[in-house]
Amino acid sequence: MSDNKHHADAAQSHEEHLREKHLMLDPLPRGRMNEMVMESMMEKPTWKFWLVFGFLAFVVVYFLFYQWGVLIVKGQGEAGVMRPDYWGIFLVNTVFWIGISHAGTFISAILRVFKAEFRRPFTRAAELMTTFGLVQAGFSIFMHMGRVWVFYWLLPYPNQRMLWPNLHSPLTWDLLAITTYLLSSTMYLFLPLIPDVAMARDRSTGWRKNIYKVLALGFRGTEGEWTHLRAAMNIFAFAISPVMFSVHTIVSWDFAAATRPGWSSTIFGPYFIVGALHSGMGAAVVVLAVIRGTMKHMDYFVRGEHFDAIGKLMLIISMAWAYFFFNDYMVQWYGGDKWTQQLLHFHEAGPLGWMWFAMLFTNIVLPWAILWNPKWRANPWLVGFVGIAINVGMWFERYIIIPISVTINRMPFTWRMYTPGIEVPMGIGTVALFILLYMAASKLIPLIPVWEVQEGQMAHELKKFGRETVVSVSELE
Amino acid sequence: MIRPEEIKMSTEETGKWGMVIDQDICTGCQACVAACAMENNITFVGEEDAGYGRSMHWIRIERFWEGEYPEVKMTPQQPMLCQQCGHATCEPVCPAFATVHSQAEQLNLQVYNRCVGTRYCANNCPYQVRAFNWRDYQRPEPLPNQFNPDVTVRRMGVMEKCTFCIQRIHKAQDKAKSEGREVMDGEFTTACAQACPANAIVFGRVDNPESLVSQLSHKGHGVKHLEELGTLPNVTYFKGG
Amino acid sequence: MSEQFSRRDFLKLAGLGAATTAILTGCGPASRYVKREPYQQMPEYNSVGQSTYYATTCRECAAGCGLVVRTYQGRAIKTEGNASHPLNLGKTCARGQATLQGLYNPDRVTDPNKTGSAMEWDAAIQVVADALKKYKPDEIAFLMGMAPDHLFDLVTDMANATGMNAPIRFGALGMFEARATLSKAAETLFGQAGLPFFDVGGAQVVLSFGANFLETWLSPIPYTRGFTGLREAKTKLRGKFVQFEARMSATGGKADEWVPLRPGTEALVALAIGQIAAEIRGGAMPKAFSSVDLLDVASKSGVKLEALEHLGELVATTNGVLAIPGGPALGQSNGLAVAEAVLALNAFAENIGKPGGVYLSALAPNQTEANRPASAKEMQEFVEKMASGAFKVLFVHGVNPVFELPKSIDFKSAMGSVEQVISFATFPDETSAEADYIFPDHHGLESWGYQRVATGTAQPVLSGAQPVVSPFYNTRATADVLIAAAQLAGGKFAEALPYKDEVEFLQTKVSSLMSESDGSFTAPDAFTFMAYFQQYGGWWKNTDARLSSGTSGILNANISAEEAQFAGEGEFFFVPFVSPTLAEAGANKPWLQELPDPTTTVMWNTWVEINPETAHELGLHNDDMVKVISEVGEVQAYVYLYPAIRPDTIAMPFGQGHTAYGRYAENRGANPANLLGGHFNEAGDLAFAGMRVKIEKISSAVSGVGLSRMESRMGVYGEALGEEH
Amino acid sequence: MIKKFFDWLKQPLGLIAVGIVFLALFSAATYGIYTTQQTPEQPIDFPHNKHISFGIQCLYCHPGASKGPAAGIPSQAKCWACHNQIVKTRDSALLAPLKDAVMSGESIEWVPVAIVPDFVQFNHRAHVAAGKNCEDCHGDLTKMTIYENPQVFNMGWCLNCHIETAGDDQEKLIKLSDCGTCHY
Repeated sequence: MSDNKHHADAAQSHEEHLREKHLMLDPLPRGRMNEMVMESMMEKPTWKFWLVFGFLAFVVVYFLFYQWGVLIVKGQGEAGVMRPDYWGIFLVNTVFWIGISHAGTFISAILRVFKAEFRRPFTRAAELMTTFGLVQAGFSIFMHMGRVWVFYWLLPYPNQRMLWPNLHSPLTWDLLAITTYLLSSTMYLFLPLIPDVAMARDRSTGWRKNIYKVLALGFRGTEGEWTHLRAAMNIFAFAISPVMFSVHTIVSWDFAAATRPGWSSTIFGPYFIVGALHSGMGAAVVVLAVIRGTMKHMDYFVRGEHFDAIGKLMLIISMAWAYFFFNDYMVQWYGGDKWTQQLLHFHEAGPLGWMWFAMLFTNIVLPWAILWNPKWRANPWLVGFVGIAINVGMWFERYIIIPISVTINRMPFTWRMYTPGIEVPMGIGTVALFILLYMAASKLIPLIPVWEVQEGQMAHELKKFGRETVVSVSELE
Repeated sequence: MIRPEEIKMSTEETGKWGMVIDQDICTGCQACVAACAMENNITFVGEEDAGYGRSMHWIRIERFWEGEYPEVKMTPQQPMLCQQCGHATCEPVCPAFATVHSQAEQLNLQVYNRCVGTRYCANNCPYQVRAFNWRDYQRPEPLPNQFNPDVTVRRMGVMEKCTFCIQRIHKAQDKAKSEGREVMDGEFTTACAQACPANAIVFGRVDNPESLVSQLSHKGHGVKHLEELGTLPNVTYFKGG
Repeated sequence: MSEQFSRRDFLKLAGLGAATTAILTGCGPASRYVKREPYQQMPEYNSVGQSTYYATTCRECAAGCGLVVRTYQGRAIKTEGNASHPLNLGKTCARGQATLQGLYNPDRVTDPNKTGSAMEWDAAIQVVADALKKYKPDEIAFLMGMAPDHLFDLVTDMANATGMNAPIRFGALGMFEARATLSKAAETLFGQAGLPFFDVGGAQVVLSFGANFLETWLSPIPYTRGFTGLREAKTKLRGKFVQFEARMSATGGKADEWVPLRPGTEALVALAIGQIAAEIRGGAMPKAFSSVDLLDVASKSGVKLEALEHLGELVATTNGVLAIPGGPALGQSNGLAVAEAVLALNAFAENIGKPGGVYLSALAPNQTEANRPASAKEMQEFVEKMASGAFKVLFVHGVNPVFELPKSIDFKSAMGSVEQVISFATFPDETSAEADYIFPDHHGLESWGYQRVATGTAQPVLSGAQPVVSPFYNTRATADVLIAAAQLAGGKFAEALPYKDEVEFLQTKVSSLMSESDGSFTAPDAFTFMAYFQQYGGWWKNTDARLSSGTSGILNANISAEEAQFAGEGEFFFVPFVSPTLAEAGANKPWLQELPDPTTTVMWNTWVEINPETAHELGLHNDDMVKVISEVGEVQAYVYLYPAIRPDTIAMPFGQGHTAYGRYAENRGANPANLLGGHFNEAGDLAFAGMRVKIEKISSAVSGVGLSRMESRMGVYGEALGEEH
Repeated sequence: MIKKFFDWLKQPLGLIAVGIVFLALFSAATYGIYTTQQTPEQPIDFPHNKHISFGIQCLYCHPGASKGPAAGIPSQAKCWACHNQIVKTRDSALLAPLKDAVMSGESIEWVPVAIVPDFVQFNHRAHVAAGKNCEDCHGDLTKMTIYENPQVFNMGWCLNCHIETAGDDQEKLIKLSDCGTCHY
C-alpha cells in the first residue's frame, strides 16, 4: 500500500514537477493570462526605465543621427576606411545585424514549421529582433555609401536615361534580398500579432485603443478568421524560410563572389547562415533573459525549459559553425595560394591575432563548455552570458572577414591596417537604437503571443497510461 | 556572363589601347605621377590622409627590397596603374553601372556622376589602383585655375582611377576625324608616357600590329600582372635586368 | 526676377545652390549659375574653346629644359616638355610638371611691399633707384639664383658699366653638386674650367661615385635619357651600372651593382680599381694609380678585395667604361681628389671626348666662358663682407640663402648688417621674410628671359622663355624694375641699361645670334628672329660643340690617396642629399609634397635613414623621433629604417624644414643644412658629407603618428605580419 | 490638447485648412523649382531674332562651334566693331552696357543658358560635323530675343538623339551610347 501511495505521491510530484517545468502543461485561465500580458505591457514605466530609455535616446540621436550627419557632410574620410580597407565596420555591422535578424525568422518560422512547441512564448520577441535588426542593417549599409543621397539609383525604376541597376552585382542582389526580407518579415511579424492586438484592443482605452483598433483590422476571433489567419501564417512560415536562407547566402556572396584572397570560398553561403543563426540565437537568448528579468509576469511565460531548449540549439549551431569554420579554413589553407596563405597567417599571427583566438573561444569553446550541462543550460543568466559572448565572437568573425582580410591583397605595396573612426560611435548608436526599439515595443505591443501560448496549452495535456504520466499533444491544424 | 568557350587566352589581343612599361629603365623619378596629377585634376590630400592610404594617385611606383645589407637591391620600380583589363573584376560588381566597360574604346570607364560610393570596385580590384574621394579635399584659390577643362573635377564620395587619358584619346580622334584620317601611332600619348624622362612608358593601339606598343608587347619577356586571374590586362611590363 | 531680389543676391543664393548640387552630383560646380565673361579683345592665336600652347623654359631648376605650356582661356593648364628642345626632347621631371602649382600657389607675393605693407610700383622703383644712387657702386651687391640667365646678364652689364659688385650666384643644388670641384677637376682634364659631360647613353659600363644623376644632378632629364640608352639593348648589349655610395640613392637603386663604401674612401676605391685594371691590362702602371695599397683600400673602404678585383677586371676588359664623380663623394674634404681619381679612370679607359665618354660641356650660344655658381667658401666670404658692413644695399633674386646655406654661414644675421635688403622673391621665403622690401618678380611662366643650357646636350642651346599667361598678381619683372630704376637713377646706370624694357634688352642680347651659322633657324630681321625664338622656345646650334680634346695627363698626376677628414664627433657619418622630388625649392607645391620619395616613399616630411641593424642595436624603431646633433646644430626628424645604408652612416633629405615658404612648406620636416658646418674641400665647395653626427632618441613612435609613406610597411618589410620577412 | 487639435482638424473647416496648407507648400515648392528653370536675366537683352533677320550666320559670332568643343561668346570688340558703325546703335541706351564695357575694358557678365553639367564633356564640333544644325538643339532663334532653351538639356534628351542617329549601325550605336563618349 505504502508502496502504492508512494508511487501515487511520486506520480503526483512528478506531475507537479512537469507542470512547473513546462509552460504548456501549466495553463492558467485565459482571462488571467490575457490580463498578465496586458499588465506586463501597461505597467507604468519606472524611473529606471525612463533613465535607460532617455540615455539610449541620447545615444541614438547623438551617436547615430548626429554623427551620420557629420559623416554625410564631411565624407567617408571620417570613418577609418582607406586603401586597401575600402570596407570597414559599417559592413561588419551590416552583416552582424542581418545575422541577428536571422534567428527571429528561424525561431518563428522554421520552428513553427517543425512544430517545436517550446517556441510558443517567444516567437514575437524573436520576430521583433528580425525587423529591428534589419533596420540596423539597412542603416549600416547606407552609412557605408559614399553618396548616400543617391541611394535610389540602386533601385530599378524606369528613367529616360535608360539606366538600370547592375544585376551582375552582388550588391544589387543584396539590396533586393534584404528589402524582400524586410517586407516579408514585417508582414510575418504582423500576422501573428493580429489576435493579440485584438485582445489588447478589447482591454485598453484611449489612444492605445485607437491604435490597436487600426492594427487589429477588425479581428473578432471567429472561426473563419482563425482559419484564414492560420492559413496565411502557414504559407508565410513556409515562404519566408527560403528567403531567410537566401538573404544571408547572398550577403555571403558579396564576399565569396569577389576576387580576393580569403573571400572566394564556395562554402561561404552555408557558413554565413550558420554564423547568422549562431549570433541570432545568442541574441535571442539575451533578449529572453532580459525580458524575463525585467518585465512583470514573464517568469510565468519564459522558463528554464526555454533556455534549455535554445541552449541545445545553440550548442548544435555552435558545432555546425565549428564544422563550417574548419571546412572553410581547411579548403583555403589546402588551396596553397600564396596570398591566402599569407592572409591565414595574418589572421592568427597578425596584430589582431587575439581577435581570431577570441572568436574561436567564444564561438566554440565557451558554448561547448557550458551548454552541455542541462542544469547550466536552464540558467537564464548563464545562457544569456554565453549569448553575449557568442555575439561578440561573431562580430569578431565579421571583423576578421572584412577589415582584417582586406588588409591583405595581391598588391603587398598597399597593405595597411585599418583604424576605425566614426564607425565606432555610429555602431554603438545602432545597438542603442535596437534596444530602444525593443523597449518601445515592450510598452506598445504584447511581447508574448498569448493566443499562441493558449493554443499550445489547449493542445497539451497530461495523460496517464497506467502509472506513467505522459505528455500528449493533439494536432490542432 | 562569359561561357568557357568565350574565355580568351590572355596572349590574344583583346584590347584597343595598351601600354608597355619597361621596369628596367624606370628610375622611379615620379614624373609620371606628377604629370598624371596635373593632367587629370587629381587632388592632393595632405600628410595625414596620404600616410593613411588615402592618397589619390592614379599611378604609383612600387619598389621592394631584395636581400640584406650589403647585398641589398631595390627591385625594379614598378609603376602600377589601372591595367584597363579586358575582363575587369571591378566592372561586374558595381551596382550602379558606374564602372563599365567602354565598348567603343575597350577601356574600363569610371562614370563619376553615376558613382554612389559603395567602393566594391576598389575592393575587388586585384591591382588596388582605384582611389576614392574620402573627403571633399579643398584646393584653395587660385589653385583651381590649373584645372584641365577636359577632365571632370571629382568631389567627395566618388571613386576615380586612371582613364588612359581618355580626354586625350577623344581629342586625338576628334582631330583625326575632322581631318578625315585615322589617329596615327604616336600622334598623342598619355600624360605619364609624355612626361617619362626615361621613355619607360609607351602607349598606343595594341590592336594595330604596326604600332610601337604592340610590337613591344609581343617581345618575348613581357609580363602581365596577375593575368592568372583572367583579367586580361592591357599593360605589359618588362622586368628586364 | 523681382527688383528687390537683385541679381547679385540671386547669384549668391544660386551659388549656394550650385555648391549643394555639386556635392550631390559628386562632381565640380554645376555651371548653371556661373557667369561667363567674353574676351574684351580675343588675343592673337587664341580661339574659343581651343587650347593654345606656348614654348618657354622651365625655371624649377637651372638646367634649362624647354617646356610647352598648354593654356586655355588665359589660364595655364599643363606643362609638357618641348619635343624639339635638344636638352629634354619633350620630357619633364616631376618638378617641371608641378611648376603650375607654384604659379597658382595661394601664398605668392601679390604686391610690392615694405615688410608686409603693400606699396605702389612707382614707389618701389623709386626705392631701387634711390638705393642705386645713394650708395657707392661697390656698396651695392647682387645675390642671384642660378636662373634666369638674362637677368644675370643684365646685372652683369650694369656692374661692368658702373663698377658695382659683380653679381654672385648661388643655389643649393649647385652646393650639393659641388660644381666648383667638378669644374676644377674638369680643368685638369681639359685644360679649361667648365662642367664635364658624361655620355652615359653611349657607355657600356658606368661607374658612378656618388653621382645622383637620375635625380637632381646637373641636368637630370638628359642623364635619365642617357641611362635609358645605357640599359636599352638596341644597338649594343645592355649596359652595366655600378654605383659607389654609402647610402643608396634613387640613382643607386637602379644600379646593377651597388657598392656601399665607407664615406671618404671614394678616391681610394677609384684608384684601387684603376690599379687593378692597369695590372690586368699590362704595360706601365699609371702614376696616379700607383700610390694605393689594395689591402689597405679594402680595409679602409669596407669593399672586399674580391669586389675590387672584380670591378678592376670589368674596367680592364670592357670597352666603353665611364666613371662619374658626383654628389656626396665630392662634398668631402678630399672632394677634389675624388673627382680627379674618378676622372683618371676615364683617362685610363681612354674615353675622353669619345662616344660613351667624358666631354667638356658646350658653351651656350651667347656665352664666352663657362661660369659657375659661387662655391660655399665664396658664399662665406660674401656673407663675411655683408656682416662687416661692406655692402650697404643687397639685392636678392631667385635664391633663398637663409634656408639653403649651412648653419655655420649665418646669412640671416649678416642681413642685419646691410642697410637695405631688397628681395625680388616671387614667393615669400625665409630670405624675403628678412628683407626690407619685397618687389616680387613674375613667376617663371609669366616671365620673359632666356637660360643658357650649361650641360646635358651636345649642342649649344639658349633656351628661351616667354610669358605663357599674363601676370596673375601685381608683380613686375625684375629686369623691368632694374631698367626703370637705372633710368631714374641716371648717370652710368642709365647708360648701362638703355632699354625701354626687358623685351628690348632680350632682343638686343638674342638677335646677335642671327648671324651665327648652323643655327636651328634663321630670320631676316630681329623681330622675326625674336618671334621664332619664342615660338621654338630658344635657339640652338645644330652642331656638336662639346670639347673633346682632353689630355690623359691626369693619369700621371699626383692624386692624393688620403681618406677624407670628418668634422665633429659622433658615431655616424652624415650624408645629406637633395630630395629628388622637392629639390631646393619644391616644398611650396602641394603635389610635390605628396609625391612619394623614390627611395623611401615618404611624403610631406623629413626622415633620418638608419640601417635597421644599427637601429636595432640602438633600440630605435621606425617613426621614433630622434635628434641629430652635429658640431654646429641639431635637428629633429622621424627615423626611417633604411635597408640600403651603411651601418655607420645616417642620411637626411634636404628640401623641407622651412620656417616660411607658404602653407604647404612651413613648419614641416627639418632642414639638414642646420647641421652643416663650415668645412670646405680644396675647390672651396662645402664638405657637406664630411661630418660626423650623434643621434639621440627623443620619443618613441606613437601609433598613427609618424612618416606618411606610400609603401606598406607590412607588405614591403613584413612588419606586423607575424613573421620575419 | 493635441487630441483637441486633431479633433478640430477632422471637422470640415480643419480639413480645408489642411488642404490650404498643403496647397501652399506644394505651390511654393513648384514655384521654387520653376524659378530655377527660368531663363536668367542677361546684362543686355540681346535680340537674336534681329541679328538673324539681318542675315548674320550663327557661326559668325559663335565660330567655335565648328572648330571645337565650345561655341563661345563673341568678344566685345567684335560686337562693337559693327555697332560702332551703326549710328542708331552707337548711342542707343539699350547698348549702353556694351559701350561701357568696351570703353572701360571690363567684361560683360553673361549668364550661360545652354549648358550641361561639368561632368558632361560636350563637343560642338562633332555635332556640327555630323550634320546637326544649330536649331536642332537650340531651337528657332528667329523667334527669340535672349536665348532660351527649347528643351531641358538632360541625358535622356541627348541619348534619344544619339540612338536615333545611330539607327541600325551597330558600330555607331556602340560609340554613341558609350558612357565614355561624354563622361570622363
